[in-house]
Amino acid sequence: MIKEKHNLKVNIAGVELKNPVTTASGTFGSGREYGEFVDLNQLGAVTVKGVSSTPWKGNPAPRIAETYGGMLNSVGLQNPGVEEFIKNDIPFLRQYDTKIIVNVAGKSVSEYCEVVERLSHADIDLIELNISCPNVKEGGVTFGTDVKMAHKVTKEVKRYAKQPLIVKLSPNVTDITEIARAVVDGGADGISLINTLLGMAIDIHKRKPILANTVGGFSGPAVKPVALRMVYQVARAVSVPIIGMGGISTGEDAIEFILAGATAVAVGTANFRNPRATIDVLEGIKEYMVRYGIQSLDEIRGMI
Amino acid sequence: MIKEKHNLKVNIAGVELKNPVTTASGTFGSGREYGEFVDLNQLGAVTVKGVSSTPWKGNPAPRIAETYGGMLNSVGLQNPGVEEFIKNDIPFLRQYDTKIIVNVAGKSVSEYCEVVERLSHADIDLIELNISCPNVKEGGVTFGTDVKMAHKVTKEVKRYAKQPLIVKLSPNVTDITEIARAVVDGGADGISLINTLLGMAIDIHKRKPILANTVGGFSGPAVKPVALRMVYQVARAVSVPIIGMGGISTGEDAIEFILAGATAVAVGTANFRNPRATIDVLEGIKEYMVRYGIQSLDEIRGMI
Amino acid sequence: MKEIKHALILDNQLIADNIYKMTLEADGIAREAKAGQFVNLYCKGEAKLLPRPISICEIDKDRGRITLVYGVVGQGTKEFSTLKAGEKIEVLGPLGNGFKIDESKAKNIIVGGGIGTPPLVELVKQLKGEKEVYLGFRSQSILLEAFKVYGANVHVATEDGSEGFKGNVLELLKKNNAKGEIIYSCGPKPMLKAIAAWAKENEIAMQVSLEERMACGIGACVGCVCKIKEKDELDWQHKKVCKDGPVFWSDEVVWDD
Amino acid sequence: MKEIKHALILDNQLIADNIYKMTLEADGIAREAKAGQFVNLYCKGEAKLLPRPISICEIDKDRGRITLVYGVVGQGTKEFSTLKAGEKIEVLGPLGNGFKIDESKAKNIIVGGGIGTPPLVELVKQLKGEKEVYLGFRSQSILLEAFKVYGANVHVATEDGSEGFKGNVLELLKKNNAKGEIIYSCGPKPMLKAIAAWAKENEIAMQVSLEERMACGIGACVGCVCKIKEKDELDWQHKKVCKDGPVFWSDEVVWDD
Ligand SMILES: Cc1cc2nc3c(=O)[nH]c(=O)nc-3n(C[C@H](O)[C@H](O)[C@H](O)COP(=O)(O)OP(=O)(O)OC[C@H]3O[C@@H](n4cnc5c(N)ncnc54)[C@H](O)[C@@H]3O)c2cc1C
Ligand SMILES: Cc1cc2nc3c(=O)[nH]c(=O)nc-3n(C[C@H](O)[C@H](O)[C@H](O)COP(=O)(O)OP(=O)(O)OC[C@H]3O[C@@H](n4cnc5c(N)ncnc54)[C@H](O)[C@@H]3O)c2cc1C
Ligand SMILES: Cc1cc2nc3c(=O)[nH]c(=O)nc-3n(C[C@H](O)[C@H](O)[C@H](O)COP(=O)(O)O)c2cc1C
Ligand SMILES: Cc1cc2nc3c(=O)[nH]c(=O)nc-3n(C[C@H](O)[C@H](O)[C@H](O)COP(=O)(O)O)c2cc1C
Ligand code: FES
Ligand code: FES
Repeated sequence: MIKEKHNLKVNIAGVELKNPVTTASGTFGSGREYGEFVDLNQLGAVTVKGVSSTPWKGNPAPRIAETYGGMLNSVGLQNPGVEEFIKNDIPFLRQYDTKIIVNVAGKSVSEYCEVVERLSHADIDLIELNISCPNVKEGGVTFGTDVKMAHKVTKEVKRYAKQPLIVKLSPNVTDITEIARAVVDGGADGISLINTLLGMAIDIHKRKPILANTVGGFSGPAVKPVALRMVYQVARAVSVPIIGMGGISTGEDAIEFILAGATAVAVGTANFRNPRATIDVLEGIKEYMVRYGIQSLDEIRGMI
Repeated sequence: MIKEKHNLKVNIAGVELKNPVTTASGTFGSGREYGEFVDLNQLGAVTVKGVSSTPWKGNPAPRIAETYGGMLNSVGLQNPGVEEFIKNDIPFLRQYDTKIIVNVAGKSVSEYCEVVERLSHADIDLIELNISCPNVKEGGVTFGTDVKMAHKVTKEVKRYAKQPLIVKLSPNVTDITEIARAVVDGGADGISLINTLLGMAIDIHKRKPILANTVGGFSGPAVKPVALRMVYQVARAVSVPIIGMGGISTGEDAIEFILAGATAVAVGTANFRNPRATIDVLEGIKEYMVRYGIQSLDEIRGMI
Repeated sequence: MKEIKHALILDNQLIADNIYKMTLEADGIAREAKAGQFVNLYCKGEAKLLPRPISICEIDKDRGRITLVYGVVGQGTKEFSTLKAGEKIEVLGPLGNGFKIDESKAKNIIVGGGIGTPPLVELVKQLKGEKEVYLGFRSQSILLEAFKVYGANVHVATEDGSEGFKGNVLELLKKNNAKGEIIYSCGPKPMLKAIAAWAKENEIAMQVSLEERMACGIGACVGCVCKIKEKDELDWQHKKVCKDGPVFWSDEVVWDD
Repeated sequence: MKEIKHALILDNQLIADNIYKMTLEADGIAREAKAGQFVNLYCKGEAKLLPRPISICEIDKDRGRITLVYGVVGQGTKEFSTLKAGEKIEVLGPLGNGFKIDESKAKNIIVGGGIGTPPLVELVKQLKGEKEVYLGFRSQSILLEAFKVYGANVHVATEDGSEGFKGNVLELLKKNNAKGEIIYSCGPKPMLKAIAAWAKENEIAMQVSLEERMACGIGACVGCVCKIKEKDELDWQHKKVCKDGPVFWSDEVVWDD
C-alpha cells in the first residue's frame, strides 16, 4: 500500500519513531496482551502503563463504567513497581523493533525522581511523566493542575532523566497553555496530552456511583473535541513535540491531531473496542498520505 | 401514567416549577419552533436563548460541527437584543402555563447589569446569568473562568435583579467548586451547569477547522460524565438549587443529575436529534418515580 | 403537533458513483412539500446526533412519495446508503422555504452544480414556459433524463470534459449566450457566487438555494446562518438558511466570504 | 494472531422473561473453549464502546457452535436481543480460565444463582460423578431441563416461592443437608459469599466464578479486579477477573466488601 517515498518517520526529542503511532499509557498493558492481536514491530512506540517506585494496589472495583461514546476508569495506577517492570517488561518489549516509552507515576516529587532515576539506567527510549492521573490525588490537587507544582516536578525529575522527558498533561484545567509553558520551562522535551477528563456516572437503580471511587477518568471518542482543542492550543504555545491523544480510533482522527500540531499520536480506549485499533490508525494515516501525495507528515503538521 | 400522589413540583429560589424539566438556553430558541412539536404547557420552564443589551450578529458560519456523540457550536450569542426579546418573546411565552427563565449575555459587567436591569421590570420568572459562553471572549478570559470576575459580576448584577438570579457556570475550569462558591458569595440564588466545554474539530480534506471560529462549545450526550461530576461537586460545595444540564436526553439521564444533587434539569442538544426530547425526559422521570414509588424528587435529590 | 415520521423506504439505489436515489413513502410530506424545500434525515448510528438536511428531488403528491438524491460524503450519508427497501428511516419535513416560482416568466434558466442539482428536478417539473437547464459537474453527470422528461433543454459542463462542455457551467452559459428572464440555481457556493455576478451583469433576477451546516433544521439553534443584506454589503443580518431559506434572491446575499 | 470474529447467529430466542439464548457458529471458539470461560460480545451501537462479557453456556465442538444465555439488563444486551438468526455479531474468545474440573471427585455440588446459571450447564455436561445442582432465582427458573439432560439432580429455590423451595439457595442446601466433595458456583456476589462461608464450615473445596465490570476483557486495562489473598485477608492482591479468573477458589477470595 505505502510506497517507498512516503516517509512515516517522526522524531520526538531526538528519538526517531518509525511511524507516529504509539499506545496510550494504561490501555495497552506492557504490550503482551495486545501483542497477540497486532505485530508490535509495526508500532512507532509502545507506551506502557504507569510505574511507581513500589507496587501499587490501585483503587477498589468497580473501576470501569461505560458512557455515551466513552468510558470512565478509576484503576488508580495499579502496577507492580518499577523493579518488576524493569525485570519483566523491558526484556519482553526489546524483542520487538519498536521504541519503549515508560509512563511514570508518583505521589510526591521524590517518588517521581526515584522512579525516573531508576529508569534512567534502564534500556528504554523515552520517559513520560504522568502528572495528570485524576484517580490518585495527593493533597487534593494533582501536580498537573497547578502551574507551580507542574514546573517544580518537571524540573526536579529532569535532573535524573537520562532519556528525553515527556510530560503528560491533565485536561482538567482552566488554561492548558499555562501548564504547558510551565513544564517546558521546567525542562520537558515533549508534551503528551490529554490524560483523562474527570467524569462520573451513576447507577440510578442502585442509587450510587458506578465506580467505587465515585469519580474517574473519562476517555474515548467522546472526548476527542477537547483533546484536539488542547493539542491545537499547546502546539501554538510551546515548540516541543507533542504526542496527541484522546479519542483517537481511526486514521482520520490521527490526521486531525497531526494537523493540529501533534508529532505522534497515541491510541487508548479504542483498543478495548478494537484490539487492532493501533494498526487501523496507522493504515488510515498511510491511506491519507497516499491519497493526497504527502511524502512526510512534516508537510501537514500544525498547518491548521 | 403518573398518579396524583407523585409530586413533580420543584422550587428554585422561591419560584415553583410544576416539574423539573426546562430547556437549555440557546437550544430551544424562545420556544416557538419546538412549540410546534411539544406542548409548552407541559414544561416546568422554558429557558430562552441568551439576550444582550443590543442586537448581536454572532459569529460567522459554519457554526456547527458534529462530533462523536456530541456537537460543537460557535453561534456566539446571536440575538436581537433585550428590547426585541421583551416585545416579541415574553408575550408569546406567557400564553403558556410555564415559567420563563431568561439567559443573559454580556461583554462587560455594565452590559450584564443593563440587561438585567431591563429584565427586572419585565414579566419573567428567573434570570440566568451566562458567564460561561466559550464563543464570545472579552480580554481572552470569560467571566466564568476567573473566581474574582465571577464573584464581581454576580454581585453587581444582583443589585439590579428583581427576580431570583441563577448563574450559569463554565466547565472549562480547574476547580468548579471555587467558582460556584464565588458566585454564591456574590449573591447567586441558584446555579446552572454546565455550559459547553471548549472543543474543536478539523476537516482533514480541506485542512482547516470545521468552525469558522476555529473552536466552539461542545455539548451533547458525550459530555454527560463531566457535567454530572460537576453537578455532584457543586451540590456538595454550595446549598443553592442547581439546574443540571449537559448531555441529558432521557429520563434516566435526568435522574442521574437529580441523584447528584440537581433540583431541575435542562435539555439541550438532545432537542436537535429529537424535538420531543423534553417531554420524553419528563415521562422518563415519571416512570422512574412510579417504578420506585417515589412521591417527591426531594426523596432522592442529592442522595449520592 | 409536528413530529418526526418513520418513513418506509420504497427504493434506495446507486444512480452514479457514490450517489444514491431514495424514494420514501411520506404522505404528509409529499402533500405539503414545495420545490426547493428539504427534509431532515436522522441517523440510526448513536454517535451521529445531528439530522442530515437533504433536498426534496421530486414530489409525487398522488402516491404520497418523495424522492431524495444524495451523495455519500461522510458517516451519515454512508449509513443511508446501506438502507434497503422495506426498512424505515426517520424523516422530518418539509422544511424551509422553496423556490418562489414566478409563472409570469416565459424564459427560465436553471443552473445546477454537482449534488446541488436534485431540488431543481421538482422545480423544472413545476415551471411553465421555456426551461434551459445548465448543469455543471466535476466529471459524472446525474439526473439529465429527469430534466428532459419535464421538457427542459439540458446543457452539461464537466470539469474534466468527460461529458458535454469541458469547463464550468458559467463558461457554458456564456458560450451559449444564455438568455432568460429569471434564474433558479443550486450548487456549491463559489458557483452560485459566480453565476450571481453574471446574472447581475445581465440584469436577470436569480434565486439561489444555499447550504450551511445545521443542528436543528427548524430555526431554533441559529446555527445555519448566511449573510443577507438589509441595505447593502455592509448592512447585513445573519439569516437562518433552514428557516429563512434555503432559497434567497441572489442580490440579497452577501457573497464576499 | 488473535482477532475478533464475525460470528453467524444461528438462533436468538427468548427463553424466559427478558432472558435470551443465542447460538453462534464459532468454530475456533468452540474448539478451544472450556466450561466457565466467557466471550466478549461487541455492540453495533456506536455509543456503546465496551465489549459485553458473556459466559459460554454450552459448547458444541463437533458442529463448531457455542450457546450463550443472557439477560437483558441494559443497552448492550437489549441490542443483542434484537438480532436475528442470519445476522452476524462480533465476538472474541474464549477468554479467561474456566472451571478446574476435578475428575477425582465423585460427589459434585453445583450452585447457580440467577443469570449466573448458564456457564454451569457446560460444566455439568463435562463433570463425571454425582451432580447435585442447586439453583436460586428471584422468581422464574431457567435452564432446568438442560441440567437434567446431562444427568444432574436439580433443586430449585425461588425467593417468591413461585417454583420449588421458597427462599434462597443456601437455605435449600442446608435444608437438604447437601453433601459433596467439591462445589462449583456462579452467581451474584452476596450468594457466592454466603455459600463460600457454608462451604468453609463444611470443609468443602469450592470454585467460584466472579463478575466484574470490564473494559478490555483480555488483561490489558486492569479494570476488572477482585481481591485475592496472598496469605490472609490483610495480605491480598488485586487480580484480574478476565485473565486470572473468572474462576477462583473461594478461599482465595477476600469476601469482605
Ligand atoms: C438545505 C440543504 C439541502 C441539501 N440537499 C442535499 C441533497 O439533496 N443531496 C445531497 O447529497 N446533499 C445535500 N445537502 C448536503 C448534505 O446535507 C450533506 O452532504 C450531508 O449532511 C453530509 O452528511 P454526512 O453525515 O455524510 O457527512 P459528515 O461530514 O459525516 O457530516 C457531519 C456533519 O456535518 C454536516 N455536513 C457535512 N457536509 C455538509 C454540507 N455540505 N452541508 C450541510 N451540512 C453538512 C452533516 O449534516 C453532519 O451534521 C444539503 C444541505 C443543505 C443544508
Ligand atoms: C465473566 C462474566 C461472565 C458473564 N456472563 C454472563 C452471562 O452468561 N449471562 C448474562 O446475562 N450476563 C453475564 N454477565 C454479565 C453481563 O456482562 C452484563 O449483564 C452485561 O455486560 C450488561 O450489558 P448491558 O449493555 O446490557 O448493560 P449496561 O448497564 O448498559 O452496560 C454498561 C456497561 O456496564 C457493564 N456491565 C453492566 N452490568 C454488568 C455486570 N453485571 N457484570 C459485568 N459488567 C457489567 C457492561 O459490560 C457495559 O460495559 C457476565 C459478566 C462477566 C464479567
Ligand atoms: C483504563 C485506563 C488506564 C489508564 N492508565 C493511565 C496511566 O497509567 N498513565 C497515564 O498517563 N494515563 C493513563 N490513562 C490515560 C490514557 O493514557 C489516555 O491519556 C486517555 O485515555 C485518553 O486517550 P483515549 O481517549 O484514546 O483513551 C489510562 C486510560 C485508561 C482508559
Ligand atoms: C447551539 C447552542 C447554543 C447555545 N447557546 C447558549 C446561550 O445562548 N446561553 C447559554 O448560557 N448557553 C448556551 N448553550 C449551552 C446550553 O445551554 C447547555 O449549557 C449546553 O449545551 C450543555 O447541555 P446539552 O449537552 O444538553 O446541550 C448553547 C448550546 C448550544 C448547543
Ligand atoms: S439549523 Fe438550527 S436554526 Fe437552522
Ligand atoms: S477487563 Fe481489562 S484487565 Fe480485565
